[in-house]
Amino acid sequence: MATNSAGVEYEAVSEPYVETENSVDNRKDVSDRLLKIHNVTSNRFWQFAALTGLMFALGIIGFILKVASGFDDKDVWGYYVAVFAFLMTTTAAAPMVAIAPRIANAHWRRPISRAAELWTVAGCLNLVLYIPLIWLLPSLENGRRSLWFYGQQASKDQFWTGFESVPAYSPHIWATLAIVSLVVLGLALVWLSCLPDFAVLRDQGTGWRQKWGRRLSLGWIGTTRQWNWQYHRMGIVSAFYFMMLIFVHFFISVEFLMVHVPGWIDSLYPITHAHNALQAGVATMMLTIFCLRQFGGYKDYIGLDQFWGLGKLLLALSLLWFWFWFSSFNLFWYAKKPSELSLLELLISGPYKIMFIAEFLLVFIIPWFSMIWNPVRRSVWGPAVIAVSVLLGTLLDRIRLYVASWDAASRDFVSMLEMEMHEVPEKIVTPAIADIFLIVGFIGGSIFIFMLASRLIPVMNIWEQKEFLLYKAEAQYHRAKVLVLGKPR
Amino acid sequence: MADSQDRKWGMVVDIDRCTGCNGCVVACQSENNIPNNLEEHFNQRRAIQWIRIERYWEGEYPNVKARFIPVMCQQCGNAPCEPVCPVYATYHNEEGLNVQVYNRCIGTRFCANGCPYHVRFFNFWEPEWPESLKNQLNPDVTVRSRGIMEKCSFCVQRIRRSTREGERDEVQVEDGDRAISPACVNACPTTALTFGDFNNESSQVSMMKEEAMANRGKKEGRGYRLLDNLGTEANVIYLKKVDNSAGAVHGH
Amino acid sequence: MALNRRQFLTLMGGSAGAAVFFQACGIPEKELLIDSPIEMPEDLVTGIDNWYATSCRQCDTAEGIVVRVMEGRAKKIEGNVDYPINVGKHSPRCEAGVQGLYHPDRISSPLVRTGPRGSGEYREISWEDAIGRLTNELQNLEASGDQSQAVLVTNPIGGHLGLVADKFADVFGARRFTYEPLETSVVRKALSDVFGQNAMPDFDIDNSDYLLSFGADFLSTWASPTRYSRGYGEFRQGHDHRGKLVHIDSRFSATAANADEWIRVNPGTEGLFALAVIQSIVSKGHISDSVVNALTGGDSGWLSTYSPENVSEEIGVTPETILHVGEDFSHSNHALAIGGGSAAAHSNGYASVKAIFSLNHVADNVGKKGGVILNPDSPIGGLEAAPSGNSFAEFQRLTEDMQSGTVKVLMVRGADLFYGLPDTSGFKGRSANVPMIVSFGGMMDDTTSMADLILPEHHYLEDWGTDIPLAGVGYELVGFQQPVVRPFFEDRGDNLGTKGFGDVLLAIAQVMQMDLGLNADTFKEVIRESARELYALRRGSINAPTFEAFWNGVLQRGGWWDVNAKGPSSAEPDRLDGISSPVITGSGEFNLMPFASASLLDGRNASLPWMQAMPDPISTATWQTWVEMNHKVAEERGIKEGDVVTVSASGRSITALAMPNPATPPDAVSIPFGQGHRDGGRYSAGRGGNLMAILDAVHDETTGALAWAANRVSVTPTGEWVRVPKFENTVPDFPRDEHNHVIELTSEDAH
Amino acid sequence: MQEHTQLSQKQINDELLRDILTVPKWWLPAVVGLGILVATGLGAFSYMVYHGVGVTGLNRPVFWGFFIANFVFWIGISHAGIMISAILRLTQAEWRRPVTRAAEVMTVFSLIAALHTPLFHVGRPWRVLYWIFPYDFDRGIWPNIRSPFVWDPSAVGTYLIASSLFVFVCLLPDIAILRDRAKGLFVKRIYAFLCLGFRGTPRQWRLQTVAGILLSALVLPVFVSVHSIVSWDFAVLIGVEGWHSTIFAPYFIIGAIHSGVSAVAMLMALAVWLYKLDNYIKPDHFDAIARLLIVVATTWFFFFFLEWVYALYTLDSPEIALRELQAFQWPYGPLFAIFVILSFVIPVPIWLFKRFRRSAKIMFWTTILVNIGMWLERFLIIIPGLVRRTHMTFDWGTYHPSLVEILIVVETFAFVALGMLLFAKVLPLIPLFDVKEGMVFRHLIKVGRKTVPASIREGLPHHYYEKKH
Repeated sequence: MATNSAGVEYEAVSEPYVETENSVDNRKDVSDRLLKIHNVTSNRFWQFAALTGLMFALGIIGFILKVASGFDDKDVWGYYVAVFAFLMTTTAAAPMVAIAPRIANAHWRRPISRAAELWTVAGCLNLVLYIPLIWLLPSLENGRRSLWFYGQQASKDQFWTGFESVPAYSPHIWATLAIVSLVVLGLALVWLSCLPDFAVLRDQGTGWRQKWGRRLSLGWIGTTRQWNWQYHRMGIVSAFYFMMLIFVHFFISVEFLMVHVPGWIDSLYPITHAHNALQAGVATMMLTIFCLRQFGGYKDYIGLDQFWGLGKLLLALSLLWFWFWFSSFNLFWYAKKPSELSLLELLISGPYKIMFIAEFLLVFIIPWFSMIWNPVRRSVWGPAVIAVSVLLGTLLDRIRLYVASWDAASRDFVSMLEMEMHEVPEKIVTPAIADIFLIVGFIGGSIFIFMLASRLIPVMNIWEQKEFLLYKAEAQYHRAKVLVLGKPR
Repeated sequence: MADSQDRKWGMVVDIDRCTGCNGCVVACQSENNIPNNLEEHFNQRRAIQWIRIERYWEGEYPNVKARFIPVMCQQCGNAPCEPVCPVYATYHNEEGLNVQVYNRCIGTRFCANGCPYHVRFFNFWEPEWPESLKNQLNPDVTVRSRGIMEKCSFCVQRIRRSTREGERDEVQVEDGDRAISPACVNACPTTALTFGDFNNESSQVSMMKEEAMANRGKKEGRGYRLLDNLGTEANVIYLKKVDNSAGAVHGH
Repeated sequence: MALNRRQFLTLMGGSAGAAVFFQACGIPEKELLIDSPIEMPEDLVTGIDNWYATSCRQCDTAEGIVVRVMEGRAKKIEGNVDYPINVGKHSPRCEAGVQGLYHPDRISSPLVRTGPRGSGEYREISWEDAIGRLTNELQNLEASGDQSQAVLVTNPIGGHLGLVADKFADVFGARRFTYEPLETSVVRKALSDVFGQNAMPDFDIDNSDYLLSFGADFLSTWASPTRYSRGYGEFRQGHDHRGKLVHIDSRFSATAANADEWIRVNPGTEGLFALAVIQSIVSKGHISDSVVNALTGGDSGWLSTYSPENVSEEIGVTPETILHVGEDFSHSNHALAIGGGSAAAHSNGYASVKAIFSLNHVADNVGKKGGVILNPDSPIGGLEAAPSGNSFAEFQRLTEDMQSGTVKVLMVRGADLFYGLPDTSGFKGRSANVPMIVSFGGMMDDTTSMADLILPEHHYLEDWGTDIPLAGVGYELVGFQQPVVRPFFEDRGDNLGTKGFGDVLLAIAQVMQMDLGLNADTFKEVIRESARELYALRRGSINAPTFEAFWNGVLQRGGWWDVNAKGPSSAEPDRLDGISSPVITGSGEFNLMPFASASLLDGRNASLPWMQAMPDPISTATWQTWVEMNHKVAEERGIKEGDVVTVSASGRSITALAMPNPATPPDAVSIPFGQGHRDGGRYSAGRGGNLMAILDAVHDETTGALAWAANRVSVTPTGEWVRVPKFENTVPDFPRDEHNHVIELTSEDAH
Repeated sequence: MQEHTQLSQKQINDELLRDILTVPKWWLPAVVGLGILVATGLGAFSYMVYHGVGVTGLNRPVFWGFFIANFVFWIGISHAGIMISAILRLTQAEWRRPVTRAAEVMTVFSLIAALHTPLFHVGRPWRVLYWIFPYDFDRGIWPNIRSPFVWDPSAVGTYLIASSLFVFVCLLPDIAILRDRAKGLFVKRIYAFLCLGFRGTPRQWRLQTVAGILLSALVLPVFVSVHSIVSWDFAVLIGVEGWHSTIFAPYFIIGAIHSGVSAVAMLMALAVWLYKLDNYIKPDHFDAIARLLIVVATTWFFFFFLEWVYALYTLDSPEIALRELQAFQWPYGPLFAIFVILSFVIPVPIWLFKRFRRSAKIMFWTTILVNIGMWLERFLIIIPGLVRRTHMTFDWGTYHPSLVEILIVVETFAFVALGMLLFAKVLPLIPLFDVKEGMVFRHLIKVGRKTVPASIREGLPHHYYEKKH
């Protein structure tokens, strides 16, 4: 026990911060050790990869079946869009776990940032999934409500009638642009952050890894100038990725959800959608680092600190989830506008009630009431289990919303022009075999791609680890040794 | 009130009969002790008229029309003004009326903002009458002090009195009785206003509502509720105006 | 305890700063007690109320009303369900009766002038004294043998009050005038010529299916609006066939607003329009020759000069309009034509109105369902409906007499001459030569405040009376008016307070030993006596064993009527003459379209706050005199709503508030009568402008009535602005409802 | 980092207690001036209570005006305290230390200011008792808990109590120091009483720290609920176009943080200027708070944008009419332009430059602009909606504030300023113990050729102390 002059007590740190079997401070050792782990590929890995590959194959079959079924009746496509949205909220959001703490200079991110960025590779799948949707997206010509204000039904004396010059297919154009650029930015992000590590592969790697390392490292030799550029570029690309992510969710939530349900005017929803994504992204990362720690051999590098950090994030996010949900639900329920009541029935109290309750439990109750305990946050299994529940909940959420609204859109009693649903579909849309294929397949597919990518790209960010060694020191404080962390400005 | 539980008061307003003569307005003022609206009250936009005639223009000279619609408290079944009152000054009574408890009201004016029909009025000033004019004040109706909300009550004092006297004399107050009808209804020279009990199928309003709402949208079904899309479940049914001017441009 | 609680609440009430203040200024205790909301005030038993039937005097149609009386105070007025004219309905004006009764500025005792005329300095005197003074004057005249120098001017009063007044006048030999600001004499004469009746017939709007109205704002102010409105309601939705209302007018009146079609014609050409319609129908031959002959006096040749093609120019409509009106009119089963108002207020008024009403002969609806129902004569001999007022020409002559000093005593009752007579008459100035002006006004008005002697009369809710309706219901009807409350000023004793006009006349007659031949010395007795005549008829609404029972029955039901005693079922058409084009004076750029304010009428209700505060149907304006003008024109002239403008007609001018709207014809402005009282109680004195005053003296050729719609005026902004007091809220444009969200319309073919 | 100056504890005490133990000459005039303004405001209020709400510019249908706008504004400002001291404390942002106290005190005073106006604006202020307290005056009926106006007082009340406690707990060590240094027995006594016998024993420190952390964690939900509820005062109503928008709760909160944090930055600048605290509030702090502001402002702007997008998305003619009114028509159009420019367009680009971020003067002015803008924002949310550009065009209204309203609004500002001044006179506006702690934690690490500021890491996970295998 030590007490500083201000009187605050301090426990001394008995061990260095990075907990490895035999603690090292040497940067070379770090890269060596990490490369070693990176280079070996266990059989278990290949078995699992094969499994996911198989799932992926199923997914492709489902995909073909869907496309074959044609684009006319929307309700068939509900599950398809749900899968698309789900991947958008998990794989596309995971990189935020690397970006956000990096901006905030949080050191605990270092061991997991690469894994987070790596998920962007799976973004290619989202792009593939998106292509058929271009044909499904209703055009503005039938006067549907839209972000692009192609307001045929709006009265002429309104100040924004100028917007009527918006082409009828602008949603399609914007959607494509947004999603393509998101994927591109993601790939750029992961490549950029890999440059120094590729250089390490080039210098210390062997075989094909070395070859690719040479190709991809773009002559990185680690001059000061290169490092400065590195920081700048990463900052810019991350910022853009973040903004694009928000935009894409804003976009999806409107063009793929609201336009299909008359009277669904919920200005908070894009935020909720994006927020769900962050939550699911964190959960994804929890699961990822859990696997990396348990099966990936990174036990020494992925400490409880990471789970703790993510746990705290998830705690806050799940509370936010409730708040967002309540903010809109409360208003709909309180005001009792028919249009909004029918909306509530469609999404919450109606046929999809069970799904909603399950989701409520999985996404809010379970995470919140377990994460509130520090012991759970600071464990390895706790966060992993909760991550599964959150991911499950998110999947349910996506299915509930998208299937329900696409079902509603396909009904004849609903016209795009109306502000109110007079009837609500009375029963749930049961998934076809192709839908199940899709769900299983594309989730598996993303994992598959992630795993393959992780063979070339180190899932542990070598240079950030090394950099960290610079920023931590141990200080003597009175009788205690304490850890001092530097925060570069 | 033995039988009051199963009564639901409502009104049917036939806009096609209304000539905008303001008879209802004055009748209401005299029945409900509404303070004299002096010139300054109008200028401050604080004049109080529990029932008002709204006049809407259509077209330009020479093909011009003025449309009149009497608007009073719609006695919503699902009233936006009720849940927001912090002190229960406005509540839904067992006869489907939206009643205002003056002595509870503290004047937050929350309800007035909630009302999409703007039929709630606030006493910005202490109401004043010359001594002699006070002789006219209706003893059945409270004189509202300043700082509180007031609004059309479907002349609840008449409903109460006639019910009470009905019980006393053991007679049922029958439908369309002038003793129970609000002042505006009795006054209206063109019988544009009809008042009655929606829960009693045989009452005139029920039948008019039935007939009017039965085939909504069609030409013969003239019934509609004001701003119905808000889901206020108003207890005032309006019957559409019929426009048969040559070359009428409006209408559905 | 109370004080503690009060302090407690105020201090705890979050406004400690103000608490001290309350202590000082004393918020009433009740403010601070929180009462039980379980007991709604409406649940409290407040005593027993009685409803007494009587008849209303707020406007010329004495509607039957019932007055709610609690503890000796009149609380509420509603229509009398039994009364045939307005079966249970009533006009907004009726309601305000109670305000007249309890008006703070009523005169509570006879007054004699102490200061110069118009100074408003008066001294209370006893009734004996007052009546003494008047009788002195009259006796002097009597002594000098020039009784004709006494003049009795009243508003149009029928029934027994009229009877008493007339008898008094002619027994004494005084000159008797009847004054009404907006004269009905034109219409009355035309009607009597067209239908051979002095009283107005009843118009069965209820059952008509095509109503053609000319200038008459019959839904708001003209003749018997409540009765017509009642009919209108049925006319619209009472039957399976919805009637069509076409309104021909030079102004967008409340009636025009409710019409299916408003056909705007140039001022004074309504009659031409009617004549053209007749011509078109005649030329098409949809009409029996007998009627044609009767109307045209043998040869219908001259009529062709009024063919639509020839006159449409002057009327300002297309010939097609006239033709299609003619078509509809002649093809509907129950076509009806009524007219008056501004149509009658022109130099060609008489001819116009005659042509208009003759349309009913063309439609052959006289005495038929949905047509013109003629009235029988009064059941009681000598008891007549109120006569139409003397024409403006006659009053001009009267002023000349005043000038020449041959008017010594001017007795005025219910006629506001100083307010109503246009300045051209020179009445105001010449009144100086009248040594004694006596007013019977119960409240100060422009005339009463000029009187030397004021004998305040009862409010009509305190007084007796009867009424033979001006616009009858097609069968015999006598309305009875009874005091529903004791005189408000009775606590001032017998010698002060107010007395009924009839009683005062009778008293004077007694003092002067005049025999009015009414064998009764109170007005109530007079009425009772003639009620005996009714009783003697042994028929009608009340059959009673004894006269007392009959009398009570009559008072209970507010009148006596006999639905079987109908009027004649037909009338001979009268010959029509050509219609000269109207004389329009003044050099202004706008035709002045005056109209009777819906609430104040010609100004008689101006003292009542409810009437002042009642929004005008079209402009929703209150408390002021406004000028309706077309908003495009106003824009051109840079006039916006609320601009104070000077309206000047041939030299004289008033100021009023501009009130642009989309409906006023570009070449016209319309201004309501009724404001601009010099004196008339706190609510009307010095408010707005008196339109009557600036009218130029144009007469109707035939009757000499004032053609009040025949002026041209100029409108010039003064540069000031005041907000127009109106209930309609402040909007950039006029309230419109383009998408029919508020008032939904179903469009439907006319037939 | 260049501003890194280690100050001795004595120096800290001396500098930070200087203005408490001595009177600066500008102090009295300032207090008197503000006092006059407050008195005027209260006078206006009494006048209003005596004559009725008629003396305001309110009318039908504009039943709420300046008062409510002002209420929302002050509630917004009050969010600064918790934002700064609770959230930054939990996230262990070092730069918060000198700022926390000022922020929390401002929270308390602005909450009181906020509570003024709803009380003032009701029709019968002497009856608000049974609105605010769920006690039924033997009337058999309790307040209507369905009404946001009942949620409001409870939430705001809780918030007020919690943040006052928070301030007090954080004050204890400093009061103790004052007790030790105060001259005059009486003053000593008072401080002695106030510091609850704090002597700086380890146990007292531990309790004080734990209490602080607990309070900041517990107050967070309140922090969120307060402004959500305030926003629901509007959003639950379907009667007013443009209010019934689901985004209102988050939108109001982020807006509140925007204006609140700006207000704190303004306070910091003022403190530097008035109390010469350059040693404690460094360009670094402005830099940090400005970066926080950039994030907050941008998020807020995004929410604002969303609200608009969805308003137009409805294609509902009243909604469109309302937006037209807000953005393009007199008088709201110009105000709207000013609001957007002042609260976002001007400040955020300025803050993007490090040079400006680090200048107290520029931060002072930009943050003032922000708060003018945010006041207008509240005004522009409330009034244009209330003038009811609905289908019932007959009732479209207007609103002009009366002098009384303006005076009372001014009073609230004067009140907060006065409160801060008086507080600063008797208690330190900068937490001594916190600053000292910061000094203790502060370290430097050499990375290559440059030194990086570092700090001792608090609250390490316990497993670091377990022995491994």
